[in-house]
Amino acid sequence: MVGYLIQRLLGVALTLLVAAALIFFLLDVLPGDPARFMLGINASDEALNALRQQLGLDQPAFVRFGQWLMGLFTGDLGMSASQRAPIAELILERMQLSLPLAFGALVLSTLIGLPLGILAAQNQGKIGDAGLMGLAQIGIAIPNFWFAMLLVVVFAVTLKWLPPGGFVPWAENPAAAFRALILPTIALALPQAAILARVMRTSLVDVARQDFIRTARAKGLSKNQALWRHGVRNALLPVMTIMGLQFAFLIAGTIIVENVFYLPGLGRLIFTAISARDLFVVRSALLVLVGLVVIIMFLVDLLYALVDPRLKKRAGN
Amino acid sequence: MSLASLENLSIRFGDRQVLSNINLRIEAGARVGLVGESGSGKSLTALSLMNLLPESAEASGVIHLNFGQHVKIDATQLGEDLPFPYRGAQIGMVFQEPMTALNPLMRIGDQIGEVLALHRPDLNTKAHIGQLLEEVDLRADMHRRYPHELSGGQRQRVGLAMALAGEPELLIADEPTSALDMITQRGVIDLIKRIASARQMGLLFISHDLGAVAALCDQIYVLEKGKLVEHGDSQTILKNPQQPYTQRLVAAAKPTKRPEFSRPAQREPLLEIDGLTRQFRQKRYFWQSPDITTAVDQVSFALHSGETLGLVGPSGCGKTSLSRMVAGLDSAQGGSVQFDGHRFGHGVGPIPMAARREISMVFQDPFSSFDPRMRMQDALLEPLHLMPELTTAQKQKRVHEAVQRVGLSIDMLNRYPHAFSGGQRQRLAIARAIVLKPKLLILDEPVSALDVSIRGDVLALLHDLQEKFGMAYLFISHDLDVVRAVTDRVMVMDHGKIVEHGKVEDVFDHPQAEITKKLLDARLTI
Amino acid sequence: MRMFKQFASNFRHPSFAIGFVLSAVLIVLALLSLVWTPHPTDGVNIAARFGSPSLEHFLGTDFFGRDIFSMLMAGALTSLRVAVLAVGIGMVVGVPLGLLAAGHGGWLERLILRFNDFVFAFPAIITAIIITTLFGPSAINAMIAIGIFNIPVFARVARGGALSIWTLDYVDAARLSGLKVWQISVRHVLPNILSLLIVQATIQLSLGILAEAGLSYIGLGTQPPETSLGLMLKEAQSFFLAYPMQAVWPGLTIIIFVMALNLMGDGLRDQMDPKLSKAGGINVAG
Amino acid sequence: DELRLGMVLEPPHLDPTAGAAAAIDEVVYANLFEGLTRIDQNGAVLPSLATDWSISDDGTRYEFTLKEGVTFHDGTSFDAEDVKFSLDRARAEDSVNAQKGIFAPITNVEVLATNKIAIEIANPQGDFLFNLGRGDAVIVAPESAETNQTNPVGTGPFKFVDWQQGSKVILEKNPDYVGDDVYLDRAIFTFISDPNAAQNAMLAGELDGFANFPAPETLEIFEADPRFNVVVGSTEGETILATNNKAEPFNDLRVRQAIAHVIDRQAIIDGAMFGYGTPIGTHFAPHHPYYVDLLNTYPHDVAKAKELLAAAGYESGFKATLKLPPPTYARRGGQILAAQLREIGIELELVNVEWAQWLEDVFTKKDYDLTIVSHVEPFDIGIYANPDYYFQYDNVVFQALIEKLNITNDEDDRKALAAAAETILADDAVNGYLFQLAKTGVWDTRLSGMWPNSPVEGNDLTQVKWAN
Ligand SMILES: Nc1ncnc2c1ncn2[C@@H]1O[C@H](COP(=O)(O)OP(=O)(O)OP(=O)(O)O)[C@@H](O)[C@H]1O
Ligand SMILES: Nc1ncnc2c1ncn2[C@@H]1O[C@H](COP(=O)(O)OP(=O)(O)OP(=O)(O)O)[C@@H](O)[C@H]1O
Ligand SMILES: [Mg+2]
Ligand SMILES: [Mg+2]
Ligand code: NI
Repeated sequence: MVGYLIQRLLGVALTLLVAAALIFFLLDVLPGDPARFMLGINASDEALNALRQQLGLDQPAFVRFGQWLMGLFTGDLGMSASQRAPIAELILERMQLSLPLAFGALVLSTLIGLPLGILAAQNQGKIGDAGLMGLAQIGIAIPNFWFAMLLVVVFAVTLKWLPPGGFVPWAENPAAAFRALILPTIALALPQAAILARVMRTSLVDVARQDFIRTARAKGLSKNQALWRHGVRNALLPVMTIMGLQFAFLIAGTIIVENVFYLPGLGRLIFTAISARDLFVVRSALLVLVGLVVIIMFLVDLLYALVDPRLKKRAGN
Repeated sequence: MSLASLENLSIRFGDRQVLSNINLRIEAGARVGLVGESGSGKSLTALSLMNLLPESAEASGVIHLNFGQHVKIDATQLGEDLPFPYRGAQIGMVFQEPMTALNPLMRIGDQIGEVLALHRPDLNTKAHIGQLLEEVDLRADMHRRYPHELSGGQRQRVGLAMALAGEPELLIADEPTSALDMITQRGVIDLIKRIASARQMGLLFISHDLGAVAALCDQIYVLEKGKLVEHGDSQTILKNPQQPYTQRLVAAAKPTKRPEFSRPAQREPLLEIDGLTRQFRQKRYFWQSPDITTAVDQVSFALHSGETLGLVGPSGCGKTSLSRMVAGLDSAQGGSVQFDGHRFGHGVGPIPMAARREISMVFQDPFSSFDPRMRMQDALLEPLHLMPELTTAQKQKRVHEAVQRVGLSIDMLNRYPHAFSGGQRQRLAIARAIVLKPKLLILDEPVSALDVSIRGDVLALLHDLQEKFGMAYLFISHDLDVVRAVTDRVMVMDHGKIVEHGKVEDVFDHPQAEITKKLLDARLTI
Repeated sequence: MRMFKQFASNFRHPSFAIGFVLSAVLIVLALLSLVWTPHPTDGVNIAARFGSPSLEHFLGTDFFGRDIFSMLMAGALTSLRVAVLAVGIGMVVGVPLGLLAAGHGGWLERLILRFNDFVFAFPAIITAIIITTLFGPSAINAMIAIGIFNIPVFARVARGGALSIWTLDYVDAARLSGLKVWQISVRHVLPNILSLLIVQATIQLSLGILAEAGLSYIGLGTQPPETSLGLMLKEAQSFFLAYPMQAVWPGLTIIIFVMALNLMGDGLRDQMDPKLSKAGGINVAG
Repeated sequence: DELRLGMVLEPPHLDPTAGAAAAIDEVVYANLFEGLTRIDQNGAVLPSLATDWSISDDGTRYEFTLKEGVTFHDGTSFDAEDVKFSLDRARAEDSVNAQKGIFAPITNVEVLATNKIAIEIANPQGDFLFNLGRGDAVIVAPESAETNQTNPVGTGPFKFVDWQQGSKVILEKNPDYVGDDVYLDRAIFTFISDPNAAQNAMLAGELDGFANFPAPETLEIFEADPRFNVVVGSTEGETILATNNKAEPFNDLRVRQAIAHVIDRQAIIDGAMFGYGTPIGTHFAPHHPYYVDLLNTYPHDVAKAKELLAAAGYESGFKATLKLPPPTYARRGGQILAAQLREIGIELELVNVEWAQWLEDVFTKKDYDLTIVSHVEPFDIGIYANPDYYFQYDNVVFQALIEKLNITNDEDDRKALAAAAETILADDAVNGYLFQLAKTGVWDTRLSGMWPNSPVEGNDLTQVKWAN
């Protein structure tokens, strides 16, 4: 198990390194001069050069890449060129929104999607199944930003139950922060739940056909007992892989939903930084997003190995 | 009053009748066998007794159960809604596939404990589970293992322990040994026999293998295409089958030796294998030393034209690995092959094209040996890639010849594989193997996947072809009777090594190696 | 003939039939917009904006006074083009990678798998952000970003399917016939995993349409004066309270289009050899 | 009392003396920072930190008397040294002030007493006092100048409390303010870039107003809603079809005239701005006293336009690119304009660009044919006198006119000169003149004191109060 862990961690590190290099060098050849953008259109050449020097833009790319990598470890990502604040701080501040949002949506979609998927599988071929899967089809097909907008119009503008957007830092007012995240989380989670419900159903229907379910029934378990005791855990294995992949989309989804709810998340940070040509912020924030995805996939792999004894064995238990 | 009986049981799927008017009874303590070809309805018969029929099945007839008290069940009522407290308690069942019949995520002790919790909560203790495991010849401390940590035979024993845990009066075993190798199969059959008599259980044993049924049962029911064609005392039926179908089954179970034919004497062997070795290494992490399985270990032998060399051995001993190296499909880690003036193998290089056209192979599974998306015509033309000197017409002609040789008609060639039966496909596989007119034909279990009734025909075909073309055969099989019937010499393989080698009669009649004796002992003859 | 029969037999599956007919209608309308729309889509007629449905404009007109139905046709074409080309990129690169991984094995396979994992870590939106930062936003960026994400999807499906084909005896028979790895991949493996790939392609197509909408919404995708379903939806958002139908039409079109493709994919999958369909199919949304 | 005001763009930082972004001024101008003078909502110059001033006869020396007892928000005191520091800093060689041009004429800043300061300029300047009232010329303290970007310290009636990056800036009443008290206790600026989200936030009651609402298309809803006032004012933004006067074929006057003839301003205002905006015929704000109505210099006349184009040798039209920065007026206006120019055979390829790219390609490199942009600087007709400006308009007569205007102090003369300059621009059809950007404010009906117009960038909250 330890060996497996080390192997996978090395893989994660390598992935991140390559991702960092890719992001860095792609964005480094970018046309556009952050210094000029910051100083505006009437800036003098001397001022521009002074700022460039201050930002370290005059050093060779490899040196700057090295510095950035080091910074990732020390937590010193440099100063934002446009916002004049430590980038690490900016990112951390945004994470207090983006992380709870993405994880909240992951949890919520799981809590909704899996039970519905199981329910549908139990009623396979009956009305309930068809109804649930029809709903799931719609859930998958709805663009999430449009769904988010409908939620706002109904629950914020018309019913005024929840705020239409915005965010209050947790430290300031945890209850308000929580309330602010309810609609965005739902907007993100429901389409995901629809996907999960479908995947769960398919997986459980597959498992239900397998021999060991018949064995369980031969023991005297009823169909539903057999599904619950033996089917669900087995069916969860492929679902977990999908959930790992889905997390990447949740992260992507937060960027979209942030826009609808004017939330100060990582996505907004990136977009403001892009329009300010503040590549230092863009590259670090992008890497954080990619890092999140990679780490989640790693955790899913790990969980998989924990749940499935066959893998634990293969993993050199 | 019998323990369980079926009265006019019929089953339909939609408008397809798959079982009609089955009458079958199992007395308390009796061992009843049910035989028939694949798809004849054996499993459905068993499942109806368990009320586990597929939802789409429509059954009719009557089922009588008599566990202390007589119950009469109208078969049309079968289904999830019917109260059926007997499953796991009075009736235990073992299924065919040991690999998939157990929940892979649950320790086997817990899986057995589940039955106890349902039916005998008083006995749900570690000690009792250990006892059950020991009853099926497993160690009590294995209860902590997961299914994947057990071999196929061991898993099948766990399945048996599970079926026994509820202390059933009737045990149903649906082909519990067909997926196991000969030696293990024998062990499990003996175990079932021992337990059934010790516990005084009724037994319904299902198999397509007449030998297995004969070894275990005192009564036999024979199913053909959903109809009961014959039943009675097992000795009577085996000795004196009445129905033509049963007669065919019995005959096929005892293959007869084909007559010898004359072969030109030769000094030079066609094929000479020298110290061939194949290892599979599995490395998990780059810092670990790899796990090495030596599948073939320093194997040497020779084979002459027109000769048939048998290769037998327990499952996993390396037979397939060896044959693939000879065919040039796998590269060797040691040793070399000398074939008809060509040499290839470790340190020499891959098989040369010229040798490739002289070696062909017939595979075990007729269903997977043809590309389902390719017309037979094209599939059979494919080997002729190796003979670019032929014109299209000549190639065509070769294919037609080969097809006629195996007794099929040319106009079938436009069809896709799915339009052929298993036996026809195996004939076509042979046709494909001989379009090149090879000197060596490797046959890896060529008849194991075929129904017994077809086996004889295919073996006869192979014999005829050898007589006509003088090909050498390397014949791999786990069925010693078949091997004895068709080969001249035989090699016995174990753990990658050839442990015994000689004329087939000598080896089988006077086995020297331990494994040969075991294999011969495990034979289930009727 | 056989192909046709096989295809026709799919229609017994209701979800396939519904999905196929709906998608076909939408695709035909989209393609039709290449040569004809009821009204021109580049005309601006401010006086006629926000017209309600009439005989002339049967879904009404938009904020520039353009015919909504014509816009939907043209928009569907852009969305479809983005999705189709993204699937194309995914298949053209991904399928050979998958076949290569399965056929070659060893270090190459490990490398390809690593590459897959790597690309999976870049959801389309992140790739789109990078490309947009480099070259500015456009429908082509969206297409490339979605396409790049499709690569590992198809590589994975192709490899999964191919691996299960490679264990079959007919592959060995082909090797005995002297065929090389690539020849076997092309002659035997590819045709046999084709249906698997087609199913995945329908699913990715529907996901592509959704992804395009999302990217256009945050300004990384299609840009005016081009139009796409996503862009129409985005533009209509701010009129939602005053003119809700402006957002309803493109929204509905997306939902129906995506559902139709999904239903078709599901139907096809159900009809397929169950063993194959389990081999590598994944269903994830962008 | 508290005011929650929405803004479209978040300021990159909060130092108005170190950045061009209008969003900075919109938060801090007049609220947090003050200059020597300030501009009122009609564009008039009023005293601020300077209580009064005198100008030498030749117009090159200004003497200011400063308000007394003023302290910065961090407690340090304000005096003439701070003024000298601020102005010297702004005009220094390495200054990062976005409007260095304002300070370029200054030759000397002299402290006369703790409350007296003199500024000398090279040439007399008509708008010098106005310029000193702009956000870029606010007075900062040497102690805090370096940290103003994240923790702004000024002398204004509101002081900085918190900036939640990506979300909002919070200001609070400054209890130590010397001068008229303000009515609000707190002001919260919330940044919402998506117009739809902005609308929802207003309707849900999360915001009290938007000084300049980003989506004119939604104003209809607010107008129908009794909770809100929709106030349409004017800005200094002349929205123009900027033309590269050196690029083929736009270097031909007839081509520019043809374009001017074919532009339908009202359709653009209606289609892009939903009717909000005033058509302009030259580069001048219609609300300005010097404005001359030149709308009919080239009346809408497609036939005439075709004729002119043919005369220039483009009977069948030509192709050109139109680069469009992000604002709606540009993106939507561009589409409408393209449709209009198509009538005379000019096919425009629309190229959407981000601001950074616009600055680089269009503004700096002049690599463009046409672009649509709003010039928001007040009284900025002088940009046409710079032949290197991105219009690349090089007219000696015009340049002389502006030179003269710059040194003229007499109001009537100035007006005449400006009118002449306006007419030249209109006649030369240097750019396509479209409309003056409207300031479309939406706020709670109970609010008063919000500025309907914006003669300078900023949201002056000093007079804003709630009814009861
Ligand atoms: N769920 C089902 N739906 C439709 N047909 C079925 C189903 N299960 C079994 N059949 C059909 O019923 C017939 C009998 O099947 P059954 O499984 O009893 O055969 P069997 O004798 O056990 O064969 P084998 O030796 O292959 O196990 C076959 O033709 C089979 O195709
Ligand atoms: N590709 C492979 N990778 C790793 N190990 C393998 C591989 N192929 C075979 N082996 C191992 O090599 C050994 C010999 O396998 P082989 O298939 O040759 O046996 P066999 O005698 O043909 O068995 P059977 O009778 O079951 O067909 C087994 O232990 C098997 O697990
Ligand atoms: Mg069976
Ligand atoms: Mg084998
Ligand atoms: Ni046909």
